[in-house]
Amino acid sequence: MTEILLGAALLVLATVAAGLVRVLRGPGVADRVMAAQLLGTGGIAVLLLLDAATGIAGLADAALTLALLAAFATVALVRGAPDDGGEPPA
Amino acid sequence: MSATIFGLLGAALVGIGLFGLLVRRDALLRILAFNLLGGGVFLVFGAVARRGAGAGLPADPVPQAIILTGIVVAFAATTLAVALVLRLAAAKDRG
Amino acid sequence: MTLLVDVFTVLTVAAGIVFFVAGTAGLIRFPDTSSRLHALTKADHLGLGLVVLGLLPRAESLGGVLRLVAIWGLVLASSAAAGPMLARLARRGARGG
Amino acid sequence: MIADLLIVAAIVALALPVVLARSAFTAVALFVAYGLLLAFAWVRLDAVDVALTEAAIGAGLSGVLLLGAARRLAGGPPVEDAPPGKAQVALIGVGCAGLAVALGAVILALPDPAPSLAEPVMANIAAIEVGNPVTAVLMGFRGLDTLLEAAVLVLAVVALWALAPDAAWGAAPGWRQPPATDGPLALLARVLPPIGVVVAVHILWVGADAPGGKFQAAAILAAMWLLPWMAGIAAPPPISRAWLRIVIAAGPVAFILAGFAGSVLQGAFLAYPPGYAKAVIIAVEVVLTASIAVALALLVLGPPAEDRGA
Repeated sequence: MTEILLGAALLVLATVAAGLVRVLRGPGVADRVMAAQLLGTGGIAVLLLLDAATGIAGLADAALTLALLAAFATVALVRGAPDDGGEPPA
Repeated sequence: MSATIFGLLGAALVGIGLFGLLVRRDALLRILAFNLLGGGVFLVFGAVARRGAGAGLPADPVPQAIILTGIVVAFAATTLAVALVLRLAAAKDRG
Repeated sequence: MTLLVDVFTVLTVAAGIVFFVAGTAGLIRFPDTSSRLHALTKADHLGLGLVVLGLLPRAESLGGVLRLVAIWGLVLASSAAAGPMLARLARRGARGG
Repeated sequence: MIADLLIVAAIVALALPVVLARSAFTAVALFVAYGLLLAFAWVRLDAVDVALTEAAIGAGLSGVLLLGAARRLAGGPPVEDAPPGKAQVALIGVGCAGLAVALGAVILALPDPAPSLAEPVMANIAAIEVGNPVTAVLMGFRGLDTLLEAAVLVLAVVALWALAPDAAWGAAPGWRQPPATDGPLALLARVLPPIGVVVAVHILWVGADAPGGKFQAAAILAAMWLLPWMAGIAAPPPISRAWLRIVIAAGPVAFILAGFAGSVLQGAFLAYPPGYAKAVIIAVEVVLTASIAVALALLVLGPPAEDRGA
């Protein structure tokens, strides 16, 4: 069972990593924020699966922290996004 | 094995961060690059901690505790740097 | 009993992974921001919900069960709030370069 | 092993564009994603305590700070420094790559078996009476470091406030956020903080025996305090408030008092009386958590500014 759960964690991690393509490609601000959100949700799933597989102390609490902070980061990204539609100076 | 892989990642991040710090002109991007550099140093330290596993622990807790304080201090330094950049920009605006 | 639990976990977690893969595929392949947002917000949270559901019977204590449910609830609440904000952002056509 | 390589590849794939990004916002968005991924690297390095801190500070608080700065700097005057020439960039690139390779070689050549303090920590952990070795190091064996670090946070707040223009001194810190009086953000900003406070208390409490502790709890508390401000539904308190300053200073002061109590009772600074070590540590940690949380939030908010509109 442990191996199955670890494999599942690896699979979710792989899909999250694939989702990063969208952070890198954009093109819009919303796409980048979305991909960051995927990183949060997928990351929580990875941590929970690892917790069930290995029982390392604190992983479930790390997932809980991530759930709170991913929401916080998303709000920050949306609130901080440049809203004039124009290219901010590099 | 994990320790070596992430230690090497730390080395790479130090290189990437230093490059950004020296090449970019935008102050905010320099602060970001500096944070990448710092993250690399922490990872190298974390690799050392992981290699020090023993006495029933998966890693040496002393470097880990120092990394914890390091992250908080690095954050404090970042806030100060950002505040300086913003103050400088405001001063330029006025003058 | 443990066999039953194991089978349940494997089935729900596998279903969850299907949704994660679907969400990521949508995020990468869909042509415009709105449909990508649609793919991500639905599929991912269903995926996480199924993973949480599959792990529930394995939780060691009532606290563990509560924590799992709380995590899913937090993610749902925050993405429910973030979704409309993201949609508005996408409609403004903001570009980050 | 595969997981490690996947994480490494993803982190490098994010770190490079952070350095090369054209716009500051893109760089910060990538940096937030990088911070989240770094938390996984820490889990793989068996440093769950660090992973918690990285997720809370590296991704959460840094994200808010840097995005706010990027937004306020957008449209400002362009950078005046001359851009480095192609040859110069190439030279710097070669130099940095050389440094990375040299550092990598050092890591491959680390001594085996590795020197470790894990044995002495576990041999003496009974005296500290806590189950989490990282907490034992932070509050016990290297307690002085943690005390100095708490003092650094106070000094950072003082330095930050020193940047306030004369006219703005004593006013509320940070810039004004456009208010979100209704809609999803306003709801989230009202619902999330109470839940977050419960989670923070939980993280602080389990920190004695499992990963968690004051830094992680304080970072969560700071984030929850900042959320209503980000939604524009609550203003931060003016920095002239006495209670604000008392809370910031209370943590280090409580730590120092506990240290001197050790000098008197046990004959050494920061020596904990046997049988009461855990009680003293938790009492100090509770006060420190409040101090660090307020200090972190104030550091994100920045100094009070004259121009409150931007």
